[in-house]
Amino acid sequence: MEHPFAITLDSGSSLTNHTGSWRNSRPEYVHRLPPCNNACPAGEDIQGWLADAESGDYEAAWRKLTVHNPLPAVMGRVCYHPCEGACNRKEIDDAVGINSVERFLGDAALAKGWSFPKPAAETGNRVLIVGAGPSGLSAAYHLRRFGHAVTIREAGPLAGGMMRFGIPKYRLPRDVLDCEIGRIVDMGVTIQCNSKVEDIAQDMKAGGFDAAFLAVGAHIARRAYIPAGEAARVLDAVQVLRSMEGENRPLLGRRVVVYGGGNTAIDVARTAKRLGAEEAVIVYRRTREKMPAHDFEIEEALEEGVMMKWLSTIKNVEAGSITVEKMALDAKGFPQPTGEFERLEADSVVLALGQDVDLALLQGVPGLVVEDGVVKVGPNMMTGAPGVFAGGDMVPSERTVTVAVGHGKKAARHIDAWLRGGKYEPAPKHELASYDKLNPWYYGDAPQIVRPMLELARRTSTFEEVVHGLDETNALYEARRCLSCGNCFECDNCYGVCPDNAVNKLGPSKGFEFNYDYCKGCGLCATECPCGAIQMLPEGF
Amino acid sequence: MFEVRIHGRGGQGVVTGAEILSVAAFHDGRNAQAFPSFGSERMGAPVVAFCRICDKIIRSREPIAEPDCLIVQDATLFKVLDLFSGLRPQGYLIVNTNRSFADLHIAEAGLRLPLGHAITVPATEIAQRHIGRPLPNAALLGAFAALTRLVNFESVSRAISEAFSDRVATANIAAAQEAYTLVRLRETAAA
Amino acid sequence: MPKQIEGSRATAEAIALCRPEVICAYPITPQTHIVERLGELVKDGYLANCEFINVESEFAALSVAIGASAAGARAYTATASQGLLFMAEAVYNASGLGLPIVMTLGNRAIGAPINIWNDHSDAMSMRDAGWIQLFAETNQEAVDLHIQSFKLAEELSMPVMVCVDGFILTHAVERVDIPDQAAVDEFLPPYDPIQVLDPKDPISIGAMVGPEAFTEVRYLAHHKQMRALELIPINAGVFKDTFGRDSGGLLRGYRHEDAETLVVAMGSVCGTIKDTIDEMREAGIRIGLVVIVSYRPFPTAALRDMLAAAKDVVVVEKSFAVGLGGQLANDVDTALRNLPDGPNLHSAVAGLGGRPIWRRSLHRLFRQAVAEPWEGTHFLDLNEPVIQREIQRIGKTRRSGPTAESLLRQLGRRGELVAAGEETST
Amino acid sequence: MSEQVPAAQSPEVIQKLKFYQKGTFTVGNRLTGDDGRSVQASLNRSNALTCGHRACQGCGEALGARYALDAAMRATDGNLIAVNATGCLEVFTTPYPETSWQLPWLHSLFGNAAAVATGVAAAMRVKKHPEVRVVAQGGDGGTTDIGFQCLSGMFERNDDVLYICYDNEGYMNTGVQRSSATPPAARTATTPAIGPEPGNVFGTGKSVPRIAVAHRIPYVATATVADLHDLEHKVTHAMSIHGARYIQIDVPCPLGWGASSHDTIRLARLAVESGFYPIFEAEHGKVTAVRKIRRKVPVTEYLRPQRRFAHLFKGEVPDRRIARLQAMCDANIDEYGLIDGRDDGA
Repeated sequence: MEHPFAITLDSGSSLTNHTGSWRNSRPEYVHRLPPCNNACPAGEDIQGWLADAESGDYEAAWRKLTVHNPLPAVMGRVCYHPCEGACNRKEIDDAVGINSVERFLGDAALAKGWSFPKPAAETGNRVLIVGAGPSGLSAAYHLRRFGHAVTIREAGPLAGGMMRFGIPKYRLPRDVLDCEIGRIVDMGVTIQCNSKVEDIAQDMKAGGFDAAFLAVGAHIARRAYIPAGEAARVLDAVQVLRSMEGENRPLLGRRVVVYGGGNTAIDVARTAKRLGAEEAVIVYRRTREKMPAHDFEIEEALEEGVMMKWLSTIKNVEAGSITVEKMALDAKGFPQPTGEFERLEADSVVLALGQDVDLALLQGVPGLVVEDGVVKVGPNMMTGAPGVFAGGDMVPSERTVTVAVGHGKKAARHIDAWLRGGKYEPAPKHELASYDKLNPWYYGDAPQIVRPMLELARRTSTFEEVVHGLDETNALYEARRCLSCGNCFECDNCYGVCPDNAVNKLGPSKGFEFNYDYCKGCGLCATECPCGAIQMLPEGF
Repeated sequence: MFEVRIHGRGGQGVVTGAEILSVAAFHDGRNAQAFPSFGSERMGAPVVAFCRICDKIIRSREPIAEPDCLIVQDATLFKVLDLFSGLRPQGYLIVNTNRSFADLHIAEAGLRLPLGHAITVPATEIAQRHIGRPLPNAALLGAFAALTRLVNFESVSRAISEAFSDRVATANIAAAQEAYTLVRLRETAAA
Repeated sequence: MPKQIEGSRATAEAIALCRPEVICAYPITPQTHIVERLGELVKDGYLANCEFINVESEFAALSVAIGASAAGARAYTATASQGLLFMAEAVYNASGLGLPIVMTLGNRAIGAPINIWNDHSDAMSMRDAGWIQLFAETNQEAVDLHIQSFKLAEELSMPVMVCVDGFILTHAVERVDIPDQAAVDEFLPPYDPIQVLDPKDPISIGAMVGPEAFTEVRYLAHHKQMRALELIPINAGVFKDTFGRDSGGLLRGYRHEDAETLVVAMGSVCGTIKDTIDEMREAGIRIGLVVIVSYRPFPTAALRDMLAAAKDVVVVEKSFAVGLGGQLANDVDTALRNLPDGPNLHSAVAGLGGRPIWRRSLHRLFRQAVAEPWEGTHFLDLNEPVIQREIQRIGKTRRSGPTAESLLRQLGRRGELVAAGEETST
Repeated sequence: MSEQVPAAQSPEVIQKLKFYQKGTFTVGNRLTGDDGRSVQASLNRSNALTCGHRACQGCGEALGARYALDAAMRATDGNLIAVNATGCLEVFTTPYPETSWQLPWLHSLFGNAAAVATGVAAAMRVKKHPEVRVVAQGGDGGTTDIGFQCLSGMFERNDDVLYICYDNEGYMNTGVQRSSATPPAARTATTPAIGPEPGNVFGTGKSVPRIAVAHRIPYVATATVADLHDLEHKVTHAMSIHGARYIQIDVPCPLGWGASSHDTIRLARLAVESGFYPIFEAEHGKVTAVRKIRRKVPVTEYLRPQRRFAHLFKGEVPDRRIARLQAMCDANIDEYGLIDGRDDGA
């Protein structure tokens, strides 16, 4: 159409006006480190596998999960899930139930019989692993994936270590444990039980191993001197929990006192309840706040009727009773004796004061250093002795299954690199996607699904699993509560809120790109990005 | 050129009267121009309307200052205005009243005109009888036709029938007819 | 077909024959009868496919027409006086956007003091708004100019204002020949816009134009009006061929060929002037008239040719620019500019606010112009004694109060004000 | 958990689904099904207002205009004509020789957009194009002040026009002067923050949406750039109705309000969450729906980031007028019932 001059203009002709020149700061898409991933001792890509779970692809989710951790069904039950503690979602309502989704995936894998792939090629290297606990199994799994031949030697009668002998059945059913160990064995890992390593150097040479990973659990209970009459019945937690696995169960009596404040003390007290004790009393010298045991476990124990006696130490044990002294916290928060005493009826006293590792097998290994009961290792988990690595309870760190699994993975990577004559360099970490980087407005409110609990009555009288799993729908629901902290999930906000249409949408799973020809750098996209995946940077000159 | 000035009050159909008169002249094949004294007069206020009738094309747009005929629809106006202003010596005067010029104190004004050029018509009474409302204009036009012979009565009645709807038209024509006959009878009586 | 009909009704029926598609109506005396009749014609279905919109102001009336026209509809509205001022902003906008709207202006004075009677102040207030302005001499011409205006407006894509004297023409009942539909349809093709709002071919109309292009836009508007100077006579010719009547055009003369004195005027007063001229001719005075039909564009060249030979030119107009004088006189002056020993120009202002223009007054005026010419602007039938008294009064007292009311007090009722005009003429 | 992946119609469908995209928060909102999905998330949105316009960084009006017109374009299948009042929107979109509009667009004057739109709608009727619909748009000045008479006339005649007012609470185009939509205490160029009563006066206020409701026109709504889904729903609904319709959209102006360009949407959100800008719908003279406050905030949270209110926070003691503004918000909350419980976004 012939237009009158100037007063009439052709549609969309302003495209020739590149307003990008107005910009003094530019938006850029970034990836930030989700706090859950950051907090996971096993180094799982939690956000990654949640994203797969969200779209209902559970196998993909499980495979992404098991890249870092071969024991999801176990972890989904016994992990103290620091990921949830770090989860940004708890600032909005409750943390995402990561642990329960992990368990859901683990159980799904067991039900569907998903298995790990065998290595593509064998490297010919042979690695000896001492101890079939979580760190040993984890190391074996990862080394196997690298294609190394792995032999685990386990002193005990069955594989699993503390997972079997330290954690009660009601928290970890044994069939679950057996299946997940079996899946590792199926990769071609050899486990020799009842075969204690007495001299690591000797056995390596004898077996022709190129490297070794020491993963012995802390099975030796610490004792503390308590004056006791001979009729008095004093046991230790390790004994009690291990004997739960055998034929003849420990005789604890009607009134059981547990001495200590860790998770083990809780396990024992709850076990005692299940064995029929009328009273299970935990005696601890500090306050509840100071207790090392996890809060939710203390809660569950209290719900089950376990009693707590804070600020008390056991002074004396006689037949049928004990004497405790009241303590008081001093200015620095340390407990000090008060001189007040009290008698408690007790048929038995179980000491849960911590455990040590049996380091006998390390005798005379050149270069290997032991300090207050644990082995010194470098950042690559290698001891002073070349080719000899160590992890789990043997090295200084928190003693949990998750930490152990993490050590196993980490050690395996370094062992692999060492065997190839190289050095393993972990990828640099992204900036942390902390809560202040998010725009939480965009997240709909959705409380965490509380995992259905066994009603208390049954829980305390049997060893059935206490905490049950999620079904498919609520696992999906739970997974979808993930905020995708620090990583674009294609919500289209940036595409929508740009006043200059300067965001190009590239299509499904391709994300977006900025059109710097028109972007004026107002920063709306960054402010309105729910997950903090856009960053404003000053324009260079 | 014959110029008519019609005086009355708002609501008495003064303007319509001038318009009908012009239409009647149009039907007689003459040129005519009717226009009101342009104002925003409301009901009751004095109103003037004009009508020119001519065989040539009418071009002038000035008001009519020297009418050949004066039609007064409301005799009470004599008290307020100099209605006779500019009335030509040979002109005509038609006053709507049932009283005499003397009663209206305008006798000598009437006498200044040629004999028989000044007449009174009880147009309101006639209108009341036929139309049922005091709308004297049709009757006065009938009288005008009879007095001046400038327009045929047929043209007047046709113009009235075009101005009003059937029933109202018939009534107005009847009123015009009565006034027309009345004036004619008086003439024959006088003659 | 000839009818004895009121000017407004005749105009309305002519507009209906032009098949407008959108009519915007807002009442203001004296144009009301036109839109009332059009409303009737739309409602009774005689004027089909037409949107008759009762708007809430003149500003809206022309604005609705602007929207309709930009969207491709043939749009019409009418106004007068204050109404034109209230729509002033839109008046400029319609021409700036080049929208072929036709508007009737029932010419009326502008207050204060408020005055509903006829003069040309309203048309003059918009003479520079970029519209074509045509003045009708009779109701027949009012009818004919409307029909020509739609054609002209749409050919140029420019709005046209048809100026019809309020009351004098709009309320006068006289003989008018209303053309038949077939002839009008033959003369006036359907509206074919040069640009239109169409989702299939989106454009932006009404952009903001800066110093870099504004002068050119204005120049092109002027160029359009210059084209109108050619088109208007051509259309008048085609009109005559179709309807057998001389009507419109830029300007026309009456007994002007041998005239020593030429009167220049616009609108209905030309009829009275023609009668006056005939009377003076009989007295042997060589006088004639030039009737301006197209005030915008102003036919400068054509007018110069007609006036060049005269000794005296008397401009009679119904408005004036306070502090300067008659606008028409100034425009005529422009036409005479640089004319070697051109005629003497005499400017007279008459008929303001409905003041009757008497033949006798015109006789006096024309004779005086030749015999004893005046300086500046002459006000026809000005009531000198009243003016003198009022000027004195204002001089005496600080708080002199409103002049208009004071004048009315002096003259008693307004009826006598009209009479005052009559006195001076008799 | 009823939501399934909608049948593959548009490419967006196969994008990852996130639980919290349900409800009306992010632009994507992909779990609501293809048709219910936001126009702005669509790859083939019309961009009726396209790139290259000269609006300020973070302009709320540019955003609101694209939101509204794109929604109207989808609702009318592209058969849309826009009429624009003079103002920022007109100036920054169509400076010769470029226009940013990609639909037929007409600018006439400051105060006549409603009437011009009436004319366009009338033309569409006589031209027998019932499918072509008309939107008139203007700022608060062109709507609530100078264009008010034409607007009211258009309402009263119930002309088939959707009038959209982009309310940025002042004459921003001319340099931030006060309009009848400027809130009390706000500083503008004509209500400077000086003297005993700094900023705008506490007048009686003028709610054009409620005046529109008083006309009993078929549809009236307020909306905000902070709630895209609500806005698009309202525009779409409005286009499904014939007759006079009015939507007033809160569009923060970084320049006029003295706020950061990246806070435009945040401020609009706070205006809603504080009760400062009630979001409601009315049909035929009756209020039919209100948008509940999701997480109520004190008015100070809304005022503080805006320099036009800075003078309220200068003194040691909190300015008494803050309490009056809070009272205004509370009155809105009561009047419209803006609070009951929290929205779970599902």
